[in-house]
Amino acid sequence: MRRQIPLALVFIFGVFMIFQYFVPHESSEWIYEFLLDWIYIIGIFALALGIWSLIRVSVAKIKARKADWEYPVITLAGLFLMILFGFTGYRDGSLGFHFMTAEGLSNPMFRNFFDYIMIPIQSTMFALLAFFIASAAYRAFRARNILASLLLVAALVVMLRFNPYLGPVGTIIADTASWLLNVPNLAAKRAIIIGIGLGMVATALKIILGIERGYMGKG
Amino acid sequence: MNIFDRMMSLDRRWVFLFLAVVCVITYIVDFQIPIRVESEVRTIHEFIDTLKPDEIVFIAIDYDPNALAELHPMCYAVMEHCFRKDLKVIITALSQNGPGMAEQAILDISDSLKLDREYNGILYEGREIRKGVDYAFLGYKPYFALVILGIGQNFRLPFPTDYYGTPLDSIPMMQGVQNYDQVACVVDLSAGNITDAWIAYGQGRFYFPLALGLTGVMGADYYPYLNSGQVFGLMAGLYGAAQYEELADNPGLAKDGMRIQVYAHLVIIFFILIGNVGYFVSRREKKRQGR
Amino acid sequence: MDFGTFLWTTFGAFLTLATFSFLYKDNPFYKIAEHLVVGVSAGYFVIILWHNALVPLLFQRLSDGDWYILWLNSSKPWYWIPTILGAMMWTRFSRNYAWVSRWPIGLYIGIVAGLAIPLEMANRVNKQLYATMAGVINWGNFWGQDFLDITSGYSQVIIFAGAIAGLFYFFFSKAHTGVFGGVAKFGIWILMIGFGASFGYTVMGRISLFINRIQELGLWGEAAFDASNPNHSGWFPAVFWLLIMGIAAYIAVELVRFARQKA
Amino acid sequence: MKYKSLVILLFFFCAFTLSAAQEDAAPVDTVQVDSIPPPAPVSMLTAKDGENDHGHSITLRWELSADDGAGQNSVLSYDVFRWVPFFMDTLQSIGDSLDAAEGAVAEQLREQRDQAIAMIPQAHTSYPEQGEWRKIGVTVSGQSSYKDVGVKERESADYLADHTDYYYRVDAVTADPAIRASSEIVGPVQSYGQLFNTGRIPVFVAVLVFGLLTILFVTRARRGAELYVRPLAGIEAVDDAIGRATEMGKPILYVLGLGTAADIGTIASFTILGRVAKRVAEYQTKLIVPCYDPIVMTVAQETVKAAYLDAGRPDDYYEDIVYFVTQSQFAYVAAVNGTMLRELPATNMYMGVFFAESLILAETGALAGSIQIAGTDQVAQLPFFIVACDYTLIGEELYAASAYLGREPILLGSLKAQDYAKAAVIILAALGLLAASLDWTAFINLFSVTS
Repeated sequence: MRRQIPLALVFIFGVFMIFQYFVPHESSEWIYEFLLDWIYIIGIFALALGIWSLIRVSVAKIKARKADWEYPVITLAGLFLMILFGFTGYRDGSLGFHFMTAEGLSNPMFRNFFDYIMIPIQSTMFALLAFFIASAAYRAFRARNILASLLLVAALVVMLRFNPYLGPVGTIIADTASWLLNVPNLAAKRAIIIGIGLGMVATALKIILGIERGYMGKG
Repeated sequence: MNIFDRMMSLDRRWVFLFLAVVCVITYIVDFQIPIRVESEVRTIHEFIDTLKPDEIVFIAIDYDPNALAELHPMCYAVMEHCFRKDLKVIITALSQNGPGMAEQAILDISDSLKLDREYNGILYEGREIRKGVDYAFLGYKPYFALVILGIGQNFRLPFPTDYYGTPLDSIPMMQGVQNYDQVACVVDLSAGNITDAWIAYGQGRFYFPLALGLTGVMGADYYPYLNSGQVFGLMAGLYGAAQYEELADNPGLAKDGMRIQVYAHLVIIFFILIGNVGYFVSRREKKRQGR
Repeated sequence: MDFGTFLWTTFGAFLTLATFSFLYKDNPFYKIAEHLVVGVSAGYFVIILWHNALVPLLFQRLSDGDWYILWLNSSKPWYWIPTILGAMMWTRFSRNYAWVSRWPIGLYIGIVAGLAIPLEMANRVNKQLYATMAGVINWGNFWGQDFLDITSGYSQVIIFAGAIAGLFYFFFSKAHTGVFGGVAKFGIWILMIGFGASFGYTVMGRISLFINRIQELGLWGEAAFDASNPNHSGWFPAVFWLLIMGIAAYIAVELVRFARQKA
Repeated sequence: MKYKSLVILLFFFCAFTLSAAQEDAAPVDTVQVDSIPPPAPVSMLTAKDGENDHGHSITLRWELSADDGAGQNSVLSYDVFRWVPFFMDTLQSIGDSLDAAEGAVAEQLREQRDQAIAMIPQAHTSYPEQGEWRKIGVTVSGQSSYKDVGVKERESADYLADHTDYYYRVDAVTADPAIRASSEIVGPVQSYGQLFNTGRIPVFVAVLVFGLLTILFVTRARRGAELYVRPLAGIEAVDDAIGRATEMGKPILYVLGLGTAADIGTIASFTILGRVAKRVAEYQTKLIVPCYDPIVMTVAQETVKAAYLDAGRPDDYYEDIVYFVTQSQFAYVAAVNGTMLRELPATNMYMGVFFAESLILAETGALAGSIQIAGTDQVAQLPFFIVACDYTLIGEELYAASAYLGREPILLGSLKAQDYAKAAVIILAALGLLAASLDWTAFINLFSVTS
């Protein structure tokens, strides 16, 4: 009961979705769209579990008074303020709670938190990549063996593709770089993509057939 | 620990610091780097450079703000080059958000044109460019393929008036300009499938000289058209724009951006080389000691 | 830009610098930024999912515009099914009934697995196979116009052979020995060249990200000293210098601590 | 293919009718086109139900006008017309007043509209009385087909009813919109939904064959057939890594990536997590699993709990081994980065779906001195994992990992099926290349997936 019914659901809905792909008829399409909505709605309900987990972990840290226990307070404050702003907004000039209409999205504090907290930190995290790509190249691009050397040389050639200080060699490097990007790179991607496709289908098949059931838990 | 071991295992924070300093310096300090020019960009520059005064260049601004970083520099470089050569320019914007960017480019360039400047050793006196006399901005119309086909018959079909509502017949420079036959070449700056329409429905049907300005990612897909002669020149990405700026001797946004890129890349390559020199020397040392 | 907005921009600039400070080492400023963004972004998604998904997908459908009457006489009563399934996820709050949540999970996994099978087969296997087959090799122009011509016949042969050899590399039930091992080795070479090339190609875009951040900080500095701004006041540069001096003070303290450690 | 979008250009007003409208406002402006003789009309016009779709569409095909690209070369576009009964206007006006109405009136109008929609097929039977020809679309010259695609939503203005008699006509239009030539009328034609998409037969065959192969090898493995699998360095490293963590007394960080539970890569990662968690429980090492998606978190909790149970250590399990962080890419990365530098895990495992954050995570992990094992099916991120991690499972190897770690013959059986499928792909690709070189396109077309 606890494990058989869920596995039966996996099988039934999995098989249905496979056949659905080949049936363009309106009725099949209607069920397809409806089922996608299910997935979406289940996901939204699950967010409550996620937020609960975030709160519980934060509170546990604060209670335990371990090192850095102050910081989770900031997390909780950010979370609750953002939710508060998102449900309050101006309608007809007066501030109030609005749950069923989206005034909260245009609440100025909601926008400020988004524009001046989320955006700067997130885009700076993203920009750290400029540094990490440099340090990764320095650390890992060593000509230790033939594979590492191929990786290193290909990356070097492509990185030099618009370097102006190479004179006539520059043109050859630029042409080589475009050849590398359009020939071996394409071949490599094709092989990997086909492999991934087969791996995905095999995994999905194993799941539907109930061979792979580790995700389902026990008991 | 000798110097070579140290070269192999530098604290990565030195890499970070060095890269940040180089990026900031090349961003702030304004200096010029040479740009190696590829033939596909040179042909565009040469074509426009050898046109006679009063000939017409058609610049199609077909990109959206998200491709602005790569394509706006091309637009500036080509347009300023045309005006400095006393050519006349017809501008259209076939992407929905194009007109705003086209107007911004026209305004900025007409400011720049008021100054005397020397390009490639030739002095160009500053002048005021006038709407309708030196350029015509026709604006945006939806369904680009039909617009491109329509112009093949007559500009007045898709664009009865220009962007500002003036009938085309009342615009001095459009007198006698019917279709692509009166235009010396078309330069299409685009980040999407409008390029395909220019090749298939424009050049493919009316056989005018067509040059393309594309984003870096798209570039490689369009080289076949260069080989087949359907397109006489091609600029791809920031690097393509920088090459045009180099040829026109008019450094701008693209060369500024390339300056930072080139040096940032050099920093990374420099560290890779340091790491490898350290690796090889210390490996040889170890072999010697082991013997 | 009024003073309030300027303060927010300054806060944004502070958070930008705090995040960058992670490159040096983990520190209190980074911890502040990190914990703040986790909380704010989690709250943001709660709000976005509520207003953009839960209300239109469920509440409006079940109430037909008037949400106070959640009756079964709505025009789409069958949306009670996913609602109940979603609510079943919440049995996880209880220790004894947590297993009930496996029903919606089973359903979820079943739907996505079934969805993936034909879709991935079509997009990754069938279409790539067709592309490999239909890539007619240009035998007439085998060596191309020059050695590095990507449209030449030999380049197309390499694309074909490289893709095939790459597939050889991924065989699981055959040891990489003999001729098979040789082909597989060629395959992994092609893979490595491809990885190197795409790594090198990505550098440019990543550097641009950093340049954008410098530009943002530059705009903040400009705003602080922009006298042409009608709302400009003496507070603007004062706030600017306050932040800069705060950072300088922190660096000084760190340096002293570092020097003491060494001594 | 890229030009395909151009075919579906619906209304042509913009370019040509505007010029007509403008003539009143600005009489100075004249289109100086020499007077054009009328063009030849299109021929052989046919109308058919759209293939392999859910209905609500009709495909028109014709032979180009003799003056399109040849002859006088005067045809610029084709206008497509459909006969529309006036009844549709009534329906439209009911819809319009419904938008403005409220309460009981709206209820009544809605009922009226539903009745009217049901009468659409009947209204079309009055052809050619009580209706008129209306332009429904345009294609550029050189195109010899048009798909009249309606929507299935019955309330929409673009609703095209199934099982209804439609009549069509195509005009060849010159630069002067008044100079045109109409084709013969085709009809009646009806649209309806299909039950099988024939364009997807190659996929159907592939799924069927592959499914049978998998079942075959799994049953053989179940009967005890010996299956060889070659060693994978990344997999063998997993055991060592867990041992190392135990020795050092440091935790293991397992990152499921940015995928949702709807990504097969993430589901594959669940099973790997299960195997890892079981060993971790046996060794009594600490495990940390920060999650990006709440459903992923829920499933991962089940997986880890079951693994601890399997290892005989249910008491060591606590809920917060697997916890949720946030659903925002770089905020998640910021948090995981902090965890890495503060907890200093002995081993970091990145398995699943990753995007740009791959390198940020892997470099921070390397800074913290952790052994790193990665696996992803995101082709664009593989270079970064390969460069920054100690071991990387490339694409398909991620999917094989769970079978490798479990060493269960049934799971290994499906690897065998994957190998046979790869062999089939290789052979077919070689045959296809041969066929292409011999101009035997019929063979290659067998494998083309349309729609």
